[in-house]
Amino acid sequence: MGLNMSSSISEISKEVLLDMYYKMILIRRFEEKVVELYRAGEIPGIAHGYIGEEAVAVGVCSALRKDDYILSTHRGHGHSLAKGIHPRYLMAELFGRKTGVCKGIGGSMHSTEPEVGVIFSSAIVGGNIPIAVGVALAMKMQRRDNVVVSFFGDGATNTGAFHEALNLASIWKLPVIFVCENNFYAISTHVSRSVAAKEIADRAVAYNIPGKVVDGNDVIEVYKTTLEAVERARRGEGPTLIEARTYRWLDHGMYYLGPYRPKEEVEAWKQRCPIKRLKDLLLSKGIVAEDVLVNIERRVEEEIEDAVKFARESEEPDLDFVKQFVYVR
Amino acid sequence: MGLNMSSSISEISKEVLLDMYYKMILIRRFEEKVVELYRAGEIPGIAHGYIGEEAVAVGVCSALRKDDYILSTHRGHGHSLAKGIHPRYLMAELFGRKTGVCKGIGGSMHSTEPEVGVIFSSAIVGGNIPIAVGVALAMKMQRRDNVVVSFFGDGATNTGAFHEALNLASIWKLPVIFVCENNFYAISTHVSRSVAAKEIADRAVAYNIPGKVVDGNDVIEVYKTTLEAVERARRGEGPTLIEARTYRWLDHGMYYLGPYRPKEEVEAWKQRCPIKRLKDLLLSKGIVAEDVLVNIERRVEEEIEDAVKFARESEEPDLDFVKQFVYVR
Amino acid sequence: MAAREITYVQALNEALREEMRRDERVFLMGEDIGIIGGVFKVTQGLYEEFGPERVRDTPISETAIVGAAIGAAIAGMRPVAEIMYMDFLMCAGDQLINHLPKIRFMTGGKLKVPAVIRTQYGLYRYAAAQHSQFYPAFLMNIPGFYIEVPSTPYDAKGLLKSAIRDENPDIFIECAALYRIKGPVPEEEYLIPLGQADIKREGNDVTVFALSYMVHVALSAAKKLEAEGISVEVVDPRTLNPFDKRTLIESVKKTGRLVIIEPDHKTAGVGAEVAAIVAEEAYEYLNAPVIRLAAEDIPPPFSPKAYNAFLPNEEKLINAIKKVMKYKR
Amino acid sequence: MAAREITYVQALNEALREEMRRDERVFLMGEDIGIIGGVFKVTQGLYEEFGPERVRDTPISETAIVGAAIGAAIAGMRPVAEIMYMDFLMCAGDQLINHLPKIRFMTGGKLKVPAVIRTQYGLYRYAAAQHSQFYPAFLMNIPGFYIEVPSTPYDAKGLLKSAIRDENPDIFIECAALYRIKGPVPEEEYLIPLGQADIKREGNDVTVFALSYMVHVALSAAKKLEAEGISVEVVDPRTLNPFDKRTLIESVKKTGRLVIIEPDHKTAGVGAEVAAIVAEEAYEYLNAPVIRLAAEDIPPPFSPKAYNAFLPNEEKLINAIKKVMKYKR
Ligand SMILES: Cc1ncc(C[n+]2csc(CCOP(=O)(O)OP(=O)(O)O)c2C)c(N)n1
Ligand SMILES: Cc1ncc(C[n+]2csc(CCOP(=O)(O)OP(=O)(O)O)c2C)c(N)n1
Ligand SMILES: [Mg+2]
Ligand SMILES: [Mg+2]
Repeated sequence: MGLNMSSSISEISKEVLLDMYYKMILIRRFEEKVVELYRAGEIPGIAHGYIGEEAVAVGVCSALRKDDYILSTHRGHGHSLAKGIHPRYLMAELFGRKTGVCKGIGGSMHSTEPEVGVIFSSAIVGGNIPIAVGVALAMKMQRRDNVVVSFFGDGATNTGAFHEALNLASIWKLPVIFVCENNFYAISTHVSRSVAAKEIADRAVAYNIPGKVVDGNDVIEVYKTTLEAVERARRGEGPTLIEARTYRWLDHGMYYLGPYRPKEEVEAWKQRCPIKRLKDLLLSKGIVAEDVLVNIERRVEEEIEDAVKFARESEEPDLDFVKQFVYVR
Repeated sequence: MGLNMSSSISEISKEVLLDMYYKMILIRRFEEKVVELYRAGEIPGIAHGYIGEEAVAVGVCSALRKDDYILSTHRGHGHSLAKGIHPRYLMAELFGRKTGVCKGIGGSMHSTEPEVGVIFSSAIVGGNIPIAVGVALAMKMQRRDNVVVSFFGDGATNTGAFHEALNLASIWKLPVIFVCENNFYAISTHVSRSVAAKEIADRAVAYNIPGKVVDGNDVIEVYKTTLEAVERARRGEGPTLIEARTYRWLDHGMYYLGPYRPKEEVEAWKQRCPIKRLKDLLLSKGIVAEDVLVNIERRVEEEIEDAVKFARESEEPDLDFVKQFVYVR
Repeated sequence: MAAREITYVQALNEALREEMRRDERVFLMGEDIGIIGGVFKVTQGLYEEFGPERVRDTPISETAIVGAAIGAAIAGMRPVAEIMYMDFLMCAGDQLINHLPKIRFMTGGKLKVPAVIRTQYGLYRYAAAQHSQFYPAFLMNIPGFYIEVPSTPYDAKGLLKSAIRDENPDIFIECAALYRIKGPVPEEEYLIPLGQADIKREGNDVTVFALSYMVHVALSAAKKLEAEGISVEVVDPRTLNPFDKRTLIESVKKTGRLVIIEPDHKTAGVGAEVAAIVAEEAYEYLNAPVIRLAAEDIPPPFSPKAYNAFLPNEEKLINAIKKVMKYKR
Repeated sequence: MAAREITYVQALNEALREEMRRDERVFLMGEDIGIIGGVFKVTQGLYEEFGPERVRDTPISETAIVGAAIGAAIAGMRPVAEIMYMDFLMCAGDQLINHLPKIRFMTGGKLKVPAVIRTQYGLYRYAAAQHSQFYPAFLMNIPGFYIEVPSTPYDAKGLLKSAIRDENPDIFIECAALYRIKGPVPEEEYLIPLGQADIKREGNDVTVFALSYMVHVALSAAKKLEAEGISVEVVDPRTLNPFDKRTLIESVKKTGRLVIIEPDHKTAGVGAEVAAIVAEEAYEYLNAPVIRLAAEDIPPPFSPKAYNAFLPNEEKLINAIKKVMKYKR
């Protein structure tokens, strides 16, 4: 696991690199705003922040086409934004408004926008994995060359759903990439107390597929490894398991659950901020001038303000409205 | 995987060897009788024969103490007899009689006799595995040195239950041995079409525990490998996964499901009869004279006849009788 | 319409075949449904006609089966997944309950999940507590999918075709005890609308609400009672969701008496809902207490004697009808 | 008895602590119950007092959690397992439904399974469709375990202690919306027998059968209606299995009117069984149609506005009571 941006970035276009930077900043600011609005009581329900893990969603989604699919989790805002959901519609969803991606019916954990490839998000740990396999099966049966990414956490690799799904995907050689965001904790439980494998990527052996460990705070490494997996999948050679090691800076959800992580550990990971790393790289390699990045940051601030305004001004669904969406009739 | 009885048998006492022979013959004759009685309509319900796989149950159970526990499956007659359930009570259970191990309430797939260590049998594929882990947890918490064996088939290694249970057992270092009877088929589905791993034993990597392949038709090899796993478990070092390769001679259950196995494959495996192999070994090594084995065979015939008679003459439970056993009141 | 008599299993087979011919998005998956045509032979010949791509044998991974069906459905396919026994639906509990019926709703109608989950429950198979369950009331309690419970070959074919074409998820529950019964099924194509109960026999004195297999018991009882001058109306709901309240209530308004016969457990079974509807909405028309005849509130016992007594039967039904007939209008 | 007021969560915590002190076979397992004392803090401080051996954090493996609880219970322990949300019971569906309630029966009473599965459902938490479910009727439909649904701190403590001591499996369903309410709980030890409904308020005009949280809504409505001269009796079942039919029927015989208020879905919910019992066994005493107030038959929506309207409430209850009051005896 490379601790510095070992991999060369020369093959990656400036456009892609700047888009990565934009997306990572977008996620960071979005999540900071969510925390603020949650504390202020404007966002109801439960939500889980992605701060610190931005390089995973962005690295992975940058390696996908718009018409490729991702499936997301309870900790899904980053995935949604990285794949291209507009912050307005995601924010409105968190507010529970009709203009949200799920019309305010789904909330934080079920963001879905097939148009941009966010085909479904499940709040059940491990729940999206078998569904991702089914989407990949449809791609194969429809002779489409799209690939499917299932995101999940370290904790999810202990669910039966993970096991059954990876086995089926391998047997049927389906175009799906399993991206495990190993942030070392499932709520309060450290991987060392819950995952028996030496490394999560080792679990790939059980399904005879490649298993790769990447530095999840290195967006370039994540991107490149995903690209390889994508190519393999498009060639019809089947799934890959990628373990991206990263860390969440916030607590599990929006409220404090008590101390279970050493303060020093949290601090050390904050030093390894994925955004700062990309920024340093872009500047040190002379790829862009600082003001370009500052402009991106400014643009993001505006987008977030706009998203909040949009959400605030949107209408809430009532019972009669939501009742329409249970069945197709 | 040794194709001949490679392992030396000199350390194994004659008593143990003869008991193995007895148990294997007992299972074989019992199952032959079950097929006959099933066809004759005397045994109701569904049942699954163990013929051809006798070396696994007997090899494993011979390595256990009486107060060690096993958990069995839908294909469980062999396990029950190998662990010491008297054929009378098993046969009576298959007949659905009050004198059966489960008073006629459980039938073929739920044989249970904790006194001899058959603590539970589940008809759900993979179903006993998490329960075995719980029994092992109790052993550990009670500071007992007993070990627990979970039997299951190749098909069961694709269930979520398998995955969750092996992970938990490893994390908690529990005294449990997972014995996969790989008979290459789950009903009609060949392992190559259902298990993605190169070898089932490889799945142990996902749980960081030893994974061993043994020739499941070699009772001595099964026995020795189990002994090692038992010792490891008693030392508190945790679980082992054993993949015992074997074959069932009969169809999946008692009725014919159509052709899905090449005739030559079935024939080839019949040539590798585990009982004949033990017999040849015992005779060729001069461990016993043939008449000793013939006597054992005769004794078994009598026991089976006695068991059938016992079952036939036993009373059937009625509704009021069975109603007592739903709750402890 | 041309009349011919075919079995329930043939009717199901025809429905699958016709729908697969009509719409190439329709495909099947499940354990042992391919090479051997299913353990109950419902899919016989389909592997030969449509090949392994559209008739997919799966590993023993119920969660992955239902999950993959969901994924394929949201991505444009029309999966028909088989779960071999209704008992095993619980091995897919999370996908079945937390995903299948909720995805359309949670995504604000962005997705539809046109998957069919076929399963069967047996009666009089003496397969014990883990292979004999029938719990349709639970599925009724969960909004979001349709539930079919056909009692005749005609209904089986027409409902299965409608379920496959319907845009909503369906749980299609067959009864193995009906697989071999014959009934008239037209040569011509037909569909049965979902949500229409069928009055299997008209009568004036008492309404018998009969579920699945029990329709036949009710018809037989009705015939016998006719001789005694009691006119029995037999209502077969055919689908439990949508539930055709109107037909039920109209019948009770006409007869003033209601007896329910169902092969699921009595407490909190389907009959509870039926009785409750009547207590709420036809209270004034009721001239006698409602009687529910159902399976006993104990797990299914193995022993045939106890098992047969565990189920409701014609004799109990006749007695119940006579009992409510004692109440005068 | 010494009276003091403690919260529901404190009452549960005391129950666990007292039982763990009393009986060293009692131990806890579940996700995040140890180091942080549970995400709802029910197990707070127990890890500190009893250590990691008896307060076990588990991986996210619901099947293994319930399965291991079963195994430990049949081997002599008294496990109390926590499933974080009732929704996730379905991730353990097979162990929960096919094993836990059937093992004693299937083994002809040879085993007992004194395990408690604690779980909670939330109300007004706006956690969307996969984190807001309550489906006790399904559990009622499955014979073999007891089900507790405490509505007050007093009941929570007394029932949990009884459930732990009871020799049968128990599903103990807490309501997160009640965790912070306070109520009188004696300092002295007490137990509440399982199977005894509690008349939370006596009255003569109408019986309100109120489930779990809805007891409080009913009490508040009853108080208001008293001013209008309507005397409401509030029946709290406290356990759904054993179900105290007698208290229900006696109350309806006295009042002649029944309104049910429950936070589960209406169709095939607990209220269906309650109404059915009355339609069968107290038909002659009923002077008005039964009214069931329940959650709508749609999955729980996220948006607070829609969600609040999705549940029954005091206003709806008052209207329903007034409606049945219009029917004269
Ligand atoms: C099946 C299931 N069990 C438990 C939960 C409660 N839960 C929500 S998130 C979470 C931890 C998930 O950990 P991980 O998979 O590592 O993802 P992370 O939150 O770290 O991103 C748990 C236990 C759930 N949502 N689903
Ligand atoms: C969860 C579950 N799914 C399906 C079945 C039906 N079934 C019974 S035995 C069997 C095959 C089991 O194969 P394997 O585990 O290899 O054991 P074997 O029968 O070969 O000994 C199946 C699919 C079941 N009992 N449980
Ligand atoms: Mg994590
Ligand atoms: Mg097998």
